[in-house]
Amino acid sequence: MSERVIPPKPLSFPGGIHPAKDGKGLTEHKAVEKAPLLEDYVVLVSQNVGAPPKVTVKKGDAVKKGDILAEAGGFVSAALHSPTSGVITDIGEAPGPMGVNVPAIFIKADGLDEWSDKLPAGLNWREASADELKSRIASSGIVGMGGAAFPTHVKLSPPPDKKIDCVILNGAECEPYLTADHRLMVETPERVLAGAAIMGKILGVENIAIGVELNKPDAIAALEARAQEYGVKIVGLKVQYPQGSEKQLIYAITGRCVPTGGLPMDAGCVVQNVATAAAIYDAVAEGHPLIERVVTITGDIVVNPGNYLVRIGTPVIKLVEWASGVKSEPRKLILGGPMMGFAQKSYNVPVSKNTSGVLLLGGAEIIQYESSSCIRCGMCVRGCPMHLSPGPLSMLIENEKFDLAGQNHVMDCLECGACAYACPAHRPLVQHMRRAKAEIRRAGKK
Amino acid sequence: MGTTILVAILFTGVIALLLGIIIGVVSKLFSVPSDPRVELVLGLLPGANCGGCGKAGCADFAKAVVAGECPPNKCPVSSSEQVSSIARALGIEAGSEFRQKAVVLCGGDVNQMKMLTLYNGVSDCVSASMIGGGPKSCAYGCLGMGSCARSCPFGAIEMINNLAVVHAELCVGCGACVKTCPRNLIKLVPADSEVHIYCSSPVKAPLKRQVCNVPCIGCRKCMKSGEEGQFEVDGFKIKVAYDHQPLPGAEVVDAASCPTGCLLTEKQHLAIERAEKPVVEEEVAS
Amino acid sequence: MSEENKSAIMMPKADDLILSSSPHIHSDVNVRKIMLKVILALVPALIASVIFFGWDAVRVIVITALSAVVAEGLWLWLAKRPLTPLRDLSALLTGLLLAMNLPSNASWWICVVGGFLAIWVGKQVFGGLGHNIFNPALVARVALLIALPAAMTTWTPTGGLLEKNMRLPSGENVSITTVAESEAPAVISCATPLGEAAELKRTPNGAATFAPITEKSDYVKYFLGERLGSLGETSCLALLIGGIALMFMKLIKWQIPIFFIATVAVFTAIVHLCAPAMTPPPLFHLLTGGLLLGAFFMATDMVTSPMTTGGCILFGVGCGVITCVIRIWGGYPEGVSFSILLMNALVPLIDRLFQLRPFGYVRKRA
Amino acid sequence: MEGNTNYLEITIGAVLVYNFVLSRFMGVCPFLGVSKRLDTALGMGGAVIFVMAIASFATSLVYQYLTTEIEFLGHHLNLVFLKITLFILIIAALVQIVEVILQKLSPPLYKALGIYLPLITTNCAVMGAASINAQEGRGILAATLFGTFSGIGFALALLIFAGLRERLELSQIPRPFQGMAIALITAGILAMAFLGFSGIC
Repeated sequence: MSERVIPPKPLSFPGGIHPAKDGKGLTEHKAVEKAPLLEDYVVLVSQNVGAPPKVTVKKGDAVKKGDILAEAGGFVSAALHSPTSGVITDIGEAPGPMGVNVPAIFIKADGLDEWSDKLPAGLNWREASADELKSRIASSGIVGMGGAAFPTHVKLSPPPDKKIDCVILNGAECEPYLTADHRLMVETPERVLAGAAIMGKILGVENIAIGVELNKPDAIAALEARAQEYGVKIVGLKVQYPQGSEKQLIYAITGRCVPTGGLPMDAGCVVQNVATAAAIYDAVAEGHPLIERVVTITGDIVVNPGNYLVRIGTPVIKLVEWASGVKSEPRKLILGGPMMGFAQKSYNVPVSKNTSGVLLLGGAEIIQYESSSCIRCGMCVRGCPMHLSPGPLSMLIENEKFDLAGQNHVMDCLECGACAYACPAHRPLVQHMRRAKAEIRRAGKK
Repeated sequence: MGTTILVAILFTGVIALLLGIIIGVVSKLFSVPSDPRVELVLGLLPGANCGGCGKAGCADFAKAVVAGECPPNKCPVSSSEQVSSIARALGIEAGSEFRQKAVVLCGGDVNQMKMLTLYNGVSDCVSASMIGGGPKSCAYGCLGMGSCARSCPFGAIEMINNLAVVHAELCVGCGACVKTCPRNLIKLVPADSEVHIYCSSPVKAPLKRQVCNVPCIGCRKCMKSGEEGQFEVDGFKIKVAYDHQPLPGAEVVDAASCPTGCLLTEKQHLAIERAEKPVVEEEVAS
Repeated sequence: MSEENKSAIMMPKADDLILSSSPHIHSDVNVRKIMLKVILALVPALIASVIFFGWDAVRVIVITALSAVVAEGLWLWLAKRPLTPLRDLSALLTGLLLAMNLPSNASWWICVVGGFLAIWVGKQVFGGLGHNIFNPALVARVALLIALPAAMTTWTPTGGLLEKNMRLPSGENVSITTVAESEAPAVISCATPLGEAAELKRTPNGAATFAPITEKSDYVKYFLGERLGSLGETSCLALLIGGIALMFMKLIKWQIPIFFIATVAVFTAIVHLCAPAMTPPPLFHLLTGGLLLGAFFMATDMVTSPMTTGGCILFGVGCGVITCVIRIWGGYPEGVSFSILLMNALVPLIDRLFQLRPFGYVRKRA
Repeated sequence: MEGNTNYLEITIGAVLVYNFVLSRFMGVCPFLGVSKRLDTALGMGGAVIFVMAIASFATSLVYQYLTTEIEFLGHHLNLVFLKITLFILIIAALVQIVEVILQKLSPPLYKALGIYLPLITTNCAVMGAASINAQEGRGILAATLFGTFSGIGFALALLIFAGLRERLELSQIPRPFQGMAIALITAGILAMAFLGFSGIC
């Protein structure tokens, strides 16, 4: 790995697809705007993978910006902080990104937006110790901001038997339409680089690389201009979906394969999103917890699509408002990108720590899944970055042969959507895979 | 001529004898101990392989019964006569009889519950529940994709107006449907129970009212009209205490006049769901 | 943001959103487009058949294609299913492919029976497009070949749109100018080059056994299409154009035709070198018969071919070997359809053999 | 040389050209019965190869004696008429032995084959092979070879068919054609495809 610095040919992985329309042109040149302060915020309690945090405030409490709302409910958990100063009006339920109502904290802003005085002072990361840095990250409630929402400090605490020799930052942003990470890298490359260096320091790793797809030359240039001083390598990657998936990214940059069922640390790597790196820098250097992030609001029917720096807990409808509304009635509201994002049924769903984009699709762009038969063309097989056979698998799942599907490695599916994207029969392949995974997990629990 | 017959018999006989000896030796060498009673019990079982007994199919169950690991009445499908005939054949106790049936504790058909969104995808409850929590407004109600109906080996579940309804007279209580429901709405209840509260949503009443016309709002009217102990409070809703005897009857439903209409007898429930169609089965649940 | 501003912009209404699984965008391919492209790739061969066989070819193509489409529609109607599958054009493609497998003088009822056999027995009883195990067109072709051997192998040199000479088995040339000229179309049974080869094999003459049909000029004729046979067995040139186009559009797995053809070439070359009287040289095998049609259009049918690269190679090699075995030793002069049908049957086993390993797969320790 | 080609015909011919199931249409019952899963088909195929090989060997051995005239107590006897009786006897005993051994060695396979295992006895392919051997007057070696390769042919057909049926199981076959109907149609098309080998030997 150590020898590979910006290879002459863009690196990639076997399989994958090239979405014909990437939609990035809508927002990739739009500078990140700071969103205005709102009156009401809805902070979902559980914004991380693992144990939900324990709420420590109660109705009527006054909070300042950055005050703790909920403490980590275990090791694999992340704290929650107030996005602004104001009063807790209620602790109840709000629509969550998965469609069902989830516990949430309602905050009425007082308009002052005062920082809490309990915040820790900024650290000089070059001098601070690794443990100091790590505990700062944990207390700042930082989770993987690319989508998985896995608590960052857990990833940075590998078990002693796993030797980590390489930190990889994911700046691929292979999802069409999304440009939040792109803008972040262009506008504040030093935050990303410093965040990367902090992680390298925590893990004691010299090899730090940021993988960026070649369709973002300005981001690569911005990062490269200052990469030297942070000891970070910038790696240009072939534009190919899903380049930003952990396993594929590791393969593209280091040539290592993460064993099936394993984690990146099994290949000696830690992979973090660039937005997470920036948040780490803020937490360490400024002492600011994770309360805001860059979100792309986009779609062909959005009047003025753009990138906004918004507080966690901002309802999506506000983003639509800032983007000057829509040209025609949207038929689909998607949190995240078009390939892996989740369709929503309410515009009141708030922005979470892992919401990288809000995508509105109009009638003409809606794809219709059909219950047509697999014609065995093999396009899904060619597209699958995990080398599965989604078509035959989906036939097994349709016939509820989940054990056979399991034997055919359905559990290795990333749900990246490359198969369903390519399927000429418009079969809902990803949904089949997810069903099989859910059923197998359920059967395994018994 | 006579000699030919004689020789033929002799010839065939010798070969048969030889083969017989070989078979005998081989079967001694490769003998497998087997219990003929397993076959016997298997023959007496219904052979639906529904798994309601908790064993992997009827053959497995037969083995367990013969081994004395479980009583023959564990088979939910066999009638009591069948169970006693198995017990007689083995000379053991049949075990006390406790029959169950399944009931879907949700009354939210498309008329009562809003279809919030259009759903485009696999027609299966587990799949639908993973996509934004399904198209219906209540996050705890029946998804209406019929996974339970497809899983029923006895065809006892009917999908009416996007709501699963169990036909008690067809249900044998095997429980195959219970595990298919991603919302855990299907409960096994005593076969003689008649009145159910068709709501499983644990949220507060106003939230339920927003999404459904027939939720249990926890008003406790049923508790007041029924006998002590027939109902119990479960969070923000009331549930029938199925282990309490006597179970509430139709008169409780009349007396309570449930304000939302989620307390119903099975007969009434079916009749409501069949509102558009003429109610044909008078003797339902009799 | 002021109130006027707010009212000026259009905000989405809260209801009527669509819920569906990711991904929310899709490539613009669909089954219909794929079928359409394959049909377009078949057009050169269709035109060639019309050039060489004249209006008879048009008649066979139209009747067969039409009956296939009607058969599909009728089945769907009888099964009380929506007629939407008709829109994917797969029935039309099956009909056209079947037409390419019929002789130009096939009577109308053969075409109709073929169309119905292909769609009903070959496809719809299995559950429609995607579920058929065998190539529908080949099911019909083989069924017709077995049931009506005479009708399916009587090649009448009716005139094409071009005035030309067709060669009879004896080697003499019969000049035919136009269709109209031969008032009573006396059925002059002639053999395809492969048939001639089989005929010549009966009187072995060492290395010169196949000399009458393997002259240089013959090869040119074979390549351009001046020979007898089914509609699709004529012009290698037209088939190559279509096949190469398909390969470039990545609509077929290139391994299948390449390995199919290469196997036939290698196999026949070996046999020809060892025993020249056994079989004509490989070039003859490549240019005659239904090899190119089969390799490019029939074996590559997505539904009935393996999904993995390794599987496709094995499939192609298998088709090639069986074709050669039947051509060289078998009772039928042509083995392409049989070989593809047989390999279709083996596809589930091949797929199992070449099951993919997931990315980063490690064998679990026992 | 002459003898060699003869054996080639017996082997290749038995597998492909005169395949017991697909062109002689013998042994169709287990062919349809045990082809639902690939692994049971493999087991059944193996059992049939074994039974056919041994049965062909044993029957031809016995048949050698039947055809030679026996002198018994001064009488010249011809016992050829005992052919069928003895063949049945031998095959039945063989199947019995296979069953007993299988029950011990592979209970899951024994269970999966179920009734079809004892039914190998009545599998006309086994009897057919013995009869054809007798009819053609093949020697013991040729007969055994023929039996083995006929068994291989049967196993091959069974294997292909099991693969197809596993796929059919996932297909949306119209209700009237589900089950045995589609299996027979598929077998028919498969037989048609095997017809392509006719004339090879």
